[in-house]
Amino acid sequence: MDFFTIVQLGDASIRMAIPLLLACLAGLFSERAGIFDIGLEGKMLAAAFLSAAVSFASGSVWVGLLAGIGISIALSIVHGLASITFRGNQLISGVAINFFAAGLTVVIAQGWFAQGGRTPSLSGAARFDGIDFPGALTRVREKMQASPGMQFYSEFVSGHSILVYIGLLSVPLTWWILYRTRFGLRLRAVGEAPEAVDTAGISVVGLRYSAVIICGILCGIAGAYLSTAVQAGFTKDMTANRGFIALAALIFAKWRPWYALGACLLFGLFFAIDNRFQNIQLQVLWIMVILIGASAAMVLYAIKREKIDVIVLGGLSAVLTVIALATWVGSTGEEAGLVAALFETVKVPSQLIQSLPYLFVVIVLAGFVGKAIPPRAGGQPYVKER
Amino acid sequence: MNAPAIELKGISKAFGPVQANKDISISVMPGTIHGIIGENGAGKSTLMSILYGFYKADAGEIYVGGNRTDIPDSQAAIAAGIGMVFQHFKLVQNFSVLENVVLGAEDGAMLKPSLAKARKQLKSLAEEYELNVDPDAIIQDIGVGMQQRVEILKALYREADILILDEPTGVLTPAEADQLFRILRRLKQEGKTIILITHKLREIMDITDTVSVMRRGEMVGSVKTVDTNPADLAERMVGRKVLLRVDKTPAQPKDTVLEVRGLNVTDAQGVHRLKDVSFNIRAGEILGIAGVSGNGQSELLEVLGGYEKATGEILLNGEAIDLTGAHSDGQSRRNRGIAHVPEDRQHEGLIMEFSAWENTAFGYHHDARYQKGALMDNKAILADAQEKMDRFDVRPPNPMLAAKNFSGGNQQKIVVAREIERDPDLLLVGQPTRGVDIGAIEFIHQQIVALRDKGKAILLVSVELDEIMGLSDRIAVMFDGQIMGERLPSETDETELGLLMAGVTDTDAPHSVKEIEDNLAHAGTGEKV
Amino acid sequence: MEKMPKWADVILVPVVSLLLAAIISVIVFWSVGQNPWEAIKLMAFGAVGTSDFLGYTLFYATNFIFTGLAVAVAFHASLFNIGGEGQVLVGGLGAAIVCLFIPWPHWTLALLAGGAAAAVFGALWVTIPAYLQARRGSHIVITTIMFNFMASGLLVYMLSDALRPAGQMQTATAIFPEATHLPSLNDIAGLFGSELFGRSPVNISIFIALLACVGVWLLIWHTRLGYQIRAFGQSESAAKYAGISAVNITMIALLISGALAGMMAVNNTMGINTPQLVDNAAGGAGFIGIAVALMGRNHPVGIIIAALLFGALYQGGAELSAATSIPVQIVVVIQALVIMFTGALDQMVRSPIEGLFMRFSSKAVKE
Amino acid sequence: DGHSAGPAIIYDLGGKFDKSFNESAYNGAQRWADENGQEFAEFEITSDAQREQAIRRFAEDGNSPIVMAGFSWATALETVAADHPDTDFVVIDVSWIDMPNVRAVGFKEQEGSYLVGMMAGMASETDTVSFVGGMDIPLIRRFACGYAQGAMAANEDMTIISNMTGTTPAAWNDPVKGSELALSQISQGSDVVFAAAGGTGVGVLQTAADEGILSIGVDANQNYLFPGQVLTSMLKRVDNVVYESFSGTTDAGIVILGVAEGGVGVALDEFNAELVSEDMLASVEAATAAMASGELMVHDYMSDETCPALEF
Ligand SMILES: Nc1ncnc2c1ncn2[C@@H]1O[C@H](COP(=O)(O)OP(=O)(O)OP(=O)(O)O)[C@@H](O)[C@H]1O
Ligand SMILES: Nc1ncnc2c1ncn2[C@@H]1O[C@H](COP(=O)(O)OP(=O)(O)OP(=O)(O)O)[C@@H](O)[C@H]1O
Ligand SMILES: [Mg+2]
Ligand SMILES: [Mg+2]
Repeated sequence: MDFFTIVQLGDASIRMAIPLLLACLAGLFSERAGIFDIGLEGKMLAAAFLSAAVSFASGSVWVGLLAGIGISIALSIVHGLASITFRGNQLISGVAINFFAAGLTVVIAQGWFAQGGRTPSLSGAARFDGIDFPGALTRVREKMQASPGMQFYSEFVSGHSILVYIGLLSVPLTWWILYRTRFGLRLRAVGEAPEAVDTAGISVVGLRYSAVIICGILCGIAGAYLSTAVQAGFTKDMTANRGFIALAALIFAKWRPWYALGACLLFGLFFAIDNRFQNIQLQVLWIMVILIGASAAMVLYAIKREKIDVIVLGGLSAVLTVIALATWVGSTGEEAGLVAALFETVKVPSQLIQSLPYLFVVIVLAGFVGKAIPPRAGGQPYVKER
Repeated sequence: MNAPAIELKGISKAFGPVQANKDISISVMPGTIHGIIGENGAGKSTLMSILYGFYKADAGEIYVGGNRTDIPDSQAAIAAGIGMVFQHFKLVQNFSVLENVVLGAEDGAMLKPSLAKARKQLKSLAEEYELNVDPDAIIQDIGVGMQQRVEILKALYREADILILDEPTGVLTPAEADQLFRILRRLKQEGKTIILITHKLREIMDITDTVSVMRRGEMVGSVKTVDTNPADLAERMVGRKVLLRVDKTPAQPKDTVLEVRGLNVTDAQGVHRLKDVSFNIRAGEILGIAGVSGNGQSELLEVLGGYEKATGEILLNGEAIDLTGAHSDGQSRRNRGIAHVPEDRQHEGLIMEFSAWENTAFGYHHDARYQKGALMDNKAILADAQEKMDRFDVRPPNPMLAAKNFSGGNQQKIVVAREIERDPDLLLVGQPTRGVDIGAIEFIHQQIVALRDKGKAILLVSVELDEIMGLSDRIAVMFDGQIMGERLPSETDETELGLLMAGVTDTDAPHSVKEIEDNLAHAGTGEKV
Repeated sequence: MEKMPKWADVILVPVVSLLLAAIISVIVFWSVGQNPWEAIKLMAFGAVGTSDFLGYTLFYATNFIFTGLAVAVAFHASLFNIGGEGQVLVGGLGAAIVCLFIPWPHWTLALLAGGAAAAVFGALWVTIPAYLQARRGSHIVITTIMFNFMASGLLVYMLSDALRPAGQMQTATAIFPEATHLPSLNDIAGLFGSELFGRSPVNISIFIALLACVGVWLLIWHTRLGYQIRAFGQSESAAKYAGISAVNITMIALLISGALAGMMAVNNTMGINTPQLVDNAAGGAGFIGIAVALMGRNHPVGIIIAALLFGALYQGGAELSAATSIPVQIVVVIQALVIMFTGALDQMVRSPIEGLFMRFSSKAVKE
Repeated sequence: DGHSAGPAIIYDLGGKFDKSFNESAYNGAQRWADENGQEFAEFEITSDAQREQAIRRFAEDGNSPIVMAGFSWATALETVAADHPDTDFVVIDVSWIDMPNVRAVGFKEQEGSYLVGMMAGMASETDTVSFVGGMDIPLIRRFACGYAQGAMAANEDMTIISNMTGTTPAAWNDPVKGSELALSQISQGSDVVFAAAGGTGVGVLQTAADEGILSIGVDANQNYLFPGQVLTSMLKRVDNVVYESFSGTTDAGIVILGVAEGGVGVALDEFNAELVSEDMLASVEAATAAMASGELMVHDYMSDETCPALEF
């Protein structure tokens, strides 16, 4: 892999990470205040649609961005109503918001533009263009010939849309708000012990609504970024599960802003790899090492524990071992004997590569990559009087 | 004569169908300590929470320093110079002491200046009132006594002139309570007004100037402390003459039923909860475990009840009990003849959403008599429930009602009926009368004694020293996961038990208050003393 | 004292919630320039207007009964299985393998074996999320969502590789052998000379769905396992006290849930007119199951009613979108509203109704 | 109800306005309607379960012919067509149903793809061209394989990068990913990218335009989307098939349309006139002739699931 490829991979990782990052920080504000939000996906989607639609109609992407943020805040307030005011189930409210956005964006888009649930393509001022820093090269083909420093500057540093820089800046900003301001102290407190906040004379409801609204703003930017910066227009379901991955990143980041940046960049890298290296060829030997290694690790973990661990992990490792052996045997042919087959290469199914981010989310959630303790009052409505 | 510091007029408050406060009036003069007593559920906490703006009253007026004051929220109460230390502390567990003190009383949008100011202020308050705490300690790492100090500091930092303390001694040892009372007297000298909620008559007599009695949501009356005595207060509280002792004959212990040897428990956070606990109980005797809550009693019950893993050895009727393997669960324990009235009936003993009849089978749902082929015999359970409820005088005697719809005392009766009626070899009882009225307390105590007299072994855990002294045939005191010593009720007194509860064994004497404090500050958190 | 009578809880509250959802749906129709009354008429006709339409409504309802039961069983254990979609797909894989590779002499045997395979595969697919929830505390909602994506990857891999007959374009299995075809209700009605369900694919598996309802009812309210599931769902700490193993109940409740979702595959693979497994076989039924369970108050009877309603909505919505320019996603919007009002905003509906009952009952007491 | 007994068209899951396959079918129907001043019935399905229901409904309403866009219709059609012997059915992208009332129309996508591949090969300055497919199915591999053969024909040393967007139907509708794939291909040197990916292709074409490389559209003529930046489009005259079927000028039977039959081809119009050199035109013409005469056989991936010019 040459240097430029690495720079590009980094560049693509950032691009893919930004919507995750914004959504992740959105979730951070909400969950730090004790409101779980699996409706990030829906809010992003609604914002993606409305910002594209309004950008198109008004000709100004900034107006579109505001509209996107507006609808996202509106959905946040619905979530707030359900989970703060009416003390409903936060998961169910989130699920409902996701469906609502998925359905309504298409219905409205069809009613508005009659283009099968998408908006027309955006161009010119109706879209966020990349900001080119002074002296930076703009085209991939020019950059390829430039010096490594120039490549780094032009590709990695320059050329992103303004929202990318906003997204990156929101990390230190979030950190600062959370740990250096009165609001941050109260926000963190209300997610841990709302009764302490309440008896200290601060409104729990007010704090939680502000958190939820900040969450809406960030989701709104994330959605607008997808439809007006990455893409030039809205297509149905264009958020493609980023909201859920952002939630996993949030857990991985242990609800901390800088960690969130790291987690989102990692997931961004997964996407970048998936996009770039679709035909991944692996030597059978490596497949065997990976699969049987994972099996062995699971078995080792399980045997010291309980029956259920042995059954589930044992079963899973058996499946992996069978796949490994089947791959091996399958690679033997007329020319290749059993030993030679180990050095044959086989293509990893693209479905598997595409499933990697999801698989990684599961591994993260399983806590094998560090145990995370969520805000103590998270997910629970604050009930003073029954 | 100057205006009362606090005057409440005609306060009423209902929680759904429960009328917690009915037309309550009360007046407290500045610079005095005013006590409020009443049974559990009498509405004391509710009344004070209204004064502190935590709940909104349905009707009534509040006067602070003679001026009519609206207190719609805690912010208004704080502004009116009222501070409150709740029964259950309102602290952010993973914040530092400093952050907890500053929360809600910041000076500006930025945190740094507020924290710096609070640090200075805290130091001077600590000196003034002997309220030493480490401002950078994290709440979850310090003991309850310390946490209580933080709560008091919070109120003082907000310049409260009127300080409400809701059952502050429930979690303290006698010695620790003395220390608290010294602080309160000090505050009184400084001209502060203090309202103290408690149901311990001794404390009222010790420290208060005036006292109000509440019963079933109503104010029975206020008197000067010097004009009353404990028996009089108890009668006002309950509404009839009460027997303050348990009637029982001396125990006739027989063979050893339970033998506990070198029990050790380390929890998920790696804290050593039980340290080499050993004791035994014989048939026909009640062993009482005294101790400030959080010193390992709960873990002991959980281990014996089968839902906490431990190392060591437990023998029931001479046979070992599985402590870690497949048979270390509540189900297996029940099969072995151990019944368990858990400490927390609402979170452990009952499923609040289940009806009373379903709760009758709870834990015993595998019993053969509740089965009909592959299915459960719901009719049999219902009949059984009805019969038990009648016998234990559960009110209302309707088995179809959900558990949540019974009052605390009746809920407890449902649990006790279920467990005692199994005729177990060993009965574990945790806080049997917490939140239960005196009538029901008598009944439950009688049932426990009756079971003992049938020749069963009973392990009683309670934070109420009176209950321990009254019921037990032998008393063991727990401190910091250890058994500090065993005493016979006839040969000990509350002072001695109190010292043991504070971790001071008799050989350590003479002891200093400081030593006790240090011990308690670390009690229950598993740190090395 | 109960705050309100039982009937108000199981009937009045859901009906009011539905009404609210309907009002917002009407606003949505309006906002996209559609006369709501016309739309509702079109949908109603599309749902039950002809014998074919009715049959399709029942066909979809069968799907939703399975997924609704799946969600409900998990809900009773206080677990939110949002992975029905994936479990249906993998269940389909099970049914397809059994039907394609074993020569069945008669459809009854195929039904038994296919149903069992679908259930087992569905359960297997939830095993890892269940295990992670039970042993590692990983949140079941997110893990099952992730497993939905992976299921779709696995299915596409199988359908574009191992299970796709050579030369076939569609990412689908071959059509199952004749002997595995399940008789449609119309075939059965035909025995009595009726054409009741037209050519719709509603088939014998609707009875399996109803049997499953009875089974779930018995399980939840009349067995020890159900008792333990409910106890665990209501109070984890109490369950621990009683010796009910959190790990076991979490695993078992989710495996049953997964098996029920998987069994839906019988209807939408073996039951359809051209029995085969296609790549988007679940068609959102896994998610609709959430709405169905919430609306049906996690009770089989409620689930049957809710499933019929959603079957009608789904079928009527398709007809509506055929007749107008409204995309069929309108059904997703209505589904979201139902979930919102019957699920998350339950208290908003419930409190005023409870208040009314309280006012009435206290008046009655005074008088 | 509202359906007149005229012709009817049913679109596949991608939806009517996918700017591609379905949209092309729609355009044909609309052209017929505009020219004849008549109406037609149409339907977009949203799940596979609706297929049979949709066909049957139109058949029962008396619509004829009923045109279905997409190979996924095959199984459902076989059942319904047998029940409605008097209705004419046309199914596009299916080449194996032999029934007296069904016209099954297949295309030799490999031939059209070969032509655009050749043009790409000639236009490329980096000797690297690329392909973005939608969902990874044999049909799309047929496109890719034809394209690769064409590019190799233009230049033996051509590097061909091929990516598929995904393995689920969502892959038809993921322009974000399409854009990322295009960027990655550009950085691997590609300067002409062919998108056969439905809605995803919009993202590919957009990115190619942003980055100043050439792109190639698919199915419908997409040259107009980015004038001067879309080299050409691989036309698959689905519109013609629909138009002719609606006009009633066709018979039942299996038809495979290649370059010779005008079923597939390249789009040349004012939007790409400046991009297409004389050389290219000449080569395209020569190849077209060679295909028509049978002299040039472009390998069809679907015949044996292998491709001589490209590894999948
Ligand atoms: N938040 C609440 N919601 C509903 N009911 C409540 C609430 N708080 C208290 N109650 C009810 O109000 C009544 C009075 O409770 P309160 O806590 O004031 O009693 P208390 O005198 O402080 O008792 P204790 O000695 O147990 O602290 C009880 O019946 C209780 O169940
Ligand atoms: N959470 C609740 N939900 C519904 N009803 C309740 C609730 N809590 C209390 N009640 C009702 O209020 C009544 C009073 O309850 P409470 O717990 O205050 O009783 P109590 O006066 O403390 O009696 P006891 O001395 O037996 O504990 C009960 O009989 C019960 O019907
Ligand atoms: Mg109280
Ligand atoms: Mg009570």
